[in-house]
Amino acid sequence: MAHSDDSPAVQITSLNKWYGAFHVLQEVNLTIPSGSRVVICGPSGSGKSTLIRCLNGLEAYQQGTVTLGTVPLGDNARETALARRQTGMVFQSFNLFPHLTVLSNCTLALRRVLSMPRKEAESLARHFLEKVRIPEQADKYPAQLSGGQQQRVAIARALCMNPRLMLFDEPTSALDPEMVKEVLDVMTGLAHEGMTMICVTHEMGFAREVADQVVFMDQGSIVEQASPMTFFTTPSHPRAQSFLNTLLH
Amino acid sequence: MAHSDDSPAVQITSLNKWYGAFHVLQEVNLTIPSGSRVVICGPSGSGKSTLIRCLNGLEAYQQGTVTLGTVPLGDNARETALARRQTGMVFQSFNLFPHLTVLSNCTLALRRVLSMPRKEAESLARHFLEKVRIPEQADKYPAQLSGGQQQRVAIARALCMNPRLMLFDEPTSALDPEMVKEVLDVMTGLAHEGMTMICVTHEMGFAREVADQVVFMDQGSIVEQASPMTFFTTPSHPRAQSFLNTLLH
Amino acid sequence: MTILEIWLGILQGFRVTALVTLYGLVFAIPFGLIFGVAQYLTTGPARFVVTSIIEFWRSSAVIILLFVFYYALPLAGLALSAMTVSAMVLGLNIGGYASQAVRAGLQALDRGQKEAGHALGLSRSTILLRIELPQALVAMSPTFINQLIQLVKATSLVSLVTLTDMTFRAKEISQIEYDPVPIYSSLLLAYFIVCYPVALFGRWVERRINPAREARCAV
Amino acid sequence: ETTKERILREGKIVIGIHNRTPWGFRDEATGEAKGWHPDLLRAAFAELGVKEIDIRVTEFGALIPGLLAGRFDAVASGLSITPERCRQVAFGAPDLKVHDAAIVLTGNPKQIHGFDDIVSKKIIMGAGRGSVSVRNATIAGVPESNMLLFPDIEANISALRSGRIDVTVLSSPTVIGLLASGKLKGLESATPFVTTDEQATYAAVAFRSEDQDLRALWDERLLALTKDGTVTKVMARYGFGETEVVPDTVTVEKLCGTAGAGK
Amino acid sequence: MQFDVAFALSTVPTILGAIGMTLLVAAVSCVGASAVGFGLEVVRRSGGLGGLFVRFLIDFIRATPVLVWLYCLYFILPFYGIRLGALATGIIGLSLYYSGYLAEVFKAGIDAIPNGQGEAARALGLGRIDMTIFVIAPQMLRNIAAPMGNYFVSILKATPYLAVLAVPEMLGRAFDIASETYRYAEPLTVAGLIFLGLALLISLAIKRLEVRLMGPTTR
Ligand SMILES: Nc1ncnc2c1ncn2[C@@H]1O[C@H](COP(=O)(O)OP(=O)(O)OP(=O)(O)O)[C@@H](O)[C@H]1O
Ligand SMILES: Nc1ncnc2c1ncn2[C@@H]1O[C@H](COP(=O)(O)OP(=O)(O)OP(=O)(O)O)[C@@H](O)[C@H]1O
Ligand SMILES: [Mg+2]
Ligand SMILES: [Mg+2]
Repeated sequence: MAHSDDSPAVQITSLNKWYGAFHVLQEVNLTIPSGSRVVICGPSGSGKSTLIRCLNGLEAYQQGTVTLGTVPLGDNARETALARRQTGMVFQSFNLFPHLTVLSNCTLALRRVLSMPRKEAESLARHFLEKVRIPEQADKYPAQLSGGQQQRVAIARALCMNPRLMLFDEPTSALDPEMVKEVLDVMTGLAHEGMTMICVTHEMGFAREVADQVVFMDQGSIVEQASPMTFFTTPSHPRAQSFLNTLLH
Repeated sequence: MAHSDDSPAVQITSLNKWYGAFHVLQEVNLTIPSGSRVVICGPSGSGKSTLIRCLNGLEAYQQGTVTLGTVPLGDNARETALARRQTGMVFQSFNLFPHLTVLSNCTLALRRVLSMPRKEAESLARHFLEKVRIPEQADKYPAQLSGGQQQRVAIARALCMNPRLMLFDEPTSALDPEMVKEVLDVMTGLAHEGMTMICVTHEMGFAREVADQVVFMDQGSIVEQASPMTFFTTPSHPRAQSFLNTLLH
Repeated sequence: MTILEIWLGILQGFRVTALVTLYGLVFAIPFGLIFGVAQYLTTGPARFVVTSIIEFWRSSAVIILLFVFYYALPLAGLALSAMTVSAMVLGLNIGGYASQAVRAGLQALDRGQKEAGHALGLSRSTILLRIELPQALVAMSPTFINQLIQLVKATSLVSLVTLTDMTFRAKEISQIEYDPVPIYSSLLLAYFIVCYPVALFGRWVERRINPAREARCAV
Repeated sequence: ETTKERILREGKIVIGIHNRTPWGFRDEATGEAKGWHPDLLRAAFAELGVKEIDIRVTEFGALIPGLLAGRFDAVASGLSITPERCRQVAFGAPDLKVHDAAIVLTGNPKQIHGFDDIVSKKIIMGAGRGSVSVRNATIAGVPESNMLLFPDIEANISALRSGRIDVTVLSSPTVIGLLASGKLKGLESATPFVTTDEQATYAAVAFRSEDQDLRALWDERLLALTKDGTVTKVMARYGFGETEVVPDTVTVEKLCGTAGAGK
Repeated sequence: MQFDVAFALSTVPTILGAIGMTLLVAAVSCVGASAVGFGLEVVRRSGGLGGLFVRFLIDFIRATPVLVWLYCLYFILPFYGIRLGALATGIIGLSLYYSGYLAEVFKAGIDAIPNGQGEAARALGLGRIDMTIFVIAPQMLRNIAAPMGNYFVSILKATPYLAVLAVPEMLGRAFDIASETYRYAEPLTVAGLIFLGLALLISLAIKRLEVRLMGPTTR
């Protein structure tokens, strides 16, 4: 599944974004090599969601460049569409389509965007449902599943589009403690297969186990970027230190 | 603030409850001495919320007795009202009244239930707002507060009624990680003052630090009841062992 | 007749239009509140009775109700004035719609609100009056304003029971002038002038209640 | 106390009208009742001390129900006598003969001079819903598909103006009143518009069946007014002439048929 | 005015004879109003000058009575060279008038869809049209089945207004019988009951549809 080539998966240069007068992203620079796993953490409102939403065109930004692989994102509609197709996104609140079955949730984009024939789309979808370990739920509706199962459907749905990069925005924070583990297990599996992924999460166990890099944001800036080892043992920024304190009380 | 007398704060005997054919609470027996702190944990759907909701009359039950102090709960409306007045409850989703200011949230029951004059009610409310460390928010509306602040208002609101017993149903699970700490700090303060409390939570740090007893529920029954020390180090029931595993991965 | 005279002529009916609307509200507001709350609180046979009364007023054709109450009830010994009949029939018809908004507003409230009230030891009536109704009524206020507009427009039927409202004045004038263009254009404008400010007020209330809505929607 | 006694005691009678020239309408300037029947009523009752004529304006269809419901004491709005209506109300003596008349565009471009023309030239005709003209047209052979039935006269006139119909057939007093008002620019009455005596109807004031004493009083006064020439004066006021005079042989009893008058 | 059951029954065939016309007008107007209303809502959402105009248009429609609209369309438009048949005028009038209300319904239905649905669709690379058809519209339909049904019933109850255009529908037939026989209670009651029955049928159908739409998607 991994797409390795020489250019970094993501290259963010001098990214700035404002909501009105509010400077939500300030001079963000970040390079994410293909196949690496980055965990973004930081206090609430620090701009984590905004940053990863900029990576697949869900948010527009005012300054800076974002390059996915070799494609620079533009205001250009075709390029944005392409970037989205190459980027899978998993939301905190799952955002499954409630009126479609699990299988249809997975095949919708395959059929409408890639114009894949029905048979082929379904067999691909079933393949990924198996990967997230819920092949038997294919014909149910989202409301009939537990939260953990729903989030795994969301992951399968994103994987179906064969993305070069997976974005996760607090994928486990809406889940019951036991279900968190189901979902983290699936994500760990993906990480071990070499999928490039960027994950906003406060699950520090996950960060420790799978991340190559931990990025710490505060008030719209990246204030610390380090290997998990360094970050957890010797965080250099005082804000990161106090944050880790509250997390690991 | 603590009410210590000789009878236990709560005495639950052979409690059974059904939702239709579904046996949600099965022969629950539990004695909670005055001034003790009990943490209830267990997998989702095991009946934790249902149990503590039975303690203040939010749920009716079919068999068994619940005695609060010396008052046995009945189907009787007066007794239910009395039980509610003696029991404070804090919900996962805060349930503040959005159309009232923080101060009015706290004084409403004082004035309507205890017929306290306005002045007196407000000074009492301000006292408890100070205790939860947000006296300056008294005139705001709930929507203008962060989640952690909202939950602290909910705690102050419950404390105003001078309850013998405080019930908490996952009070921190809807909060951001940093806000969790604010709320747990307030709760720990209450515990150290000797307030009798029953708390459904998966915050094992909190359980370790303040609980006298940990109650583990599964499928409607209490399957393990032990001191935190014993529970965390040598859980006897296999279900509790696997549950602790997923929590502390 | 000049346009101005037509205008003034139509305006002579404004008093009746306004009075029927106001008296109609005297029926509509209590009916909507009481029956909306009753439908929310009751179950079983009681709820069936409440629902039937609401549906009778809401689903029947207003013209027929006006006719029956004004021209048939006196034969049974009950002679209400034209104004009373109009206000009652139109008011209860709109009240029937309003009761549905009240009920829906109450049902849409988060269950936790009621539970928090119970947990504080508040009585059911205090919970209803202090917690549920204030929130439900505020949330539904744009709907109520729309229903007020419906009431104003429905007063155009009261000529059936001998009241001279704006629409009837327009008809009277057209029976003399036989010149529909200025008369009906003026009538259209007359209703617009009365109702449009109310509609704008409704929009304003809607925005105040849910300022985030426009920004939040999916498309 | 009967209705008659009450009227004489209070010096006030309440009449129902449907606001139609020349039958019974509210005068825009004074707000008082005017028209054929209100004028007659005023003249008839004035000498008895009944000075006040209170009006209730309503839809045509609500006139008889309103009378029956006690909302007014008499219908004074050009109601024609028909056997069906006789079963519901007590008519006074017929006071005006009514034919069908027609209004067309100026110059009568389609040369319409009777129901026969309407049938043979397949003309789209307008009329008042439920009016006697509709019945006459149907009997004369005008197919239903060629008739548009409007709820009121303005709609007929508007339809004629906007070209939706070629002719509207209304009662002759209505047409006379309309043309006299001078508001029908671009329209004129179709002259002649041939009708037969069988198609004629007769207008009268209607009372409740139980108010026979009131009706008798009215009949008595109407006779007196005919004798002293008041009726002729009022007819002239609205442009009615010889053709509108009721022949002596026509009585309520005959018009009501076997059912009998106002029983 | 006694109620004569035998006479009432004798009026049933005549009144029912017009049920086809009533249903035709109502059905076509429902479809028309929904289509136009959806169009209006799409334009309103797209913003700009068109959106602003549509916003005003919708409030204008809501501030004026339907009867006056029908009058204007039927009697005034011909003066400007637009001559539509009575049936067409009626259907167009009802469609335009109720499209204003349905646009509001669609607005609420779309607003109620969580923001995340649109974002998820965009994140999957779905285009705007695909998203509207496959993600937004089905969920909107689920949200609005009930209020939309209410307006369909309103449209049905508004068909008698077409009497001013000489369209032969049921209530007009009932009034025909009434003015011929001067018995009002019976034909009006019969017409009222038929309307009530049709209204209940529509409500029932909408309830079923709602249950089907909601069925598997709610816990
Ligand atoms: N549409 C918007 N308009 C104005 N401000 C916004 C908007 N969306 C987000 N913000 C603000 O931008 C800041 C960053 O938001 P963002 O959601 O990226 O934070 P976050 O780090 O993801 O926080 P959390 O952990 O709570 O999800 C916040 O202060 C937020 O209030
Ligand atoms: N009103 C109800 N009708 C039927 N079943 C119900 C109802 N409320 C709860 N249940 C069921 O009762 C069981 C216990 O619910 P409860 O809310 O007490 O669980 P819990 O232990 O609090 O779980 P969680 O950790 O998810 O809050 C669940 O299986 C739930 O589905
Ligand atoms: Mg976020
Ligand atoms: Mg729970």
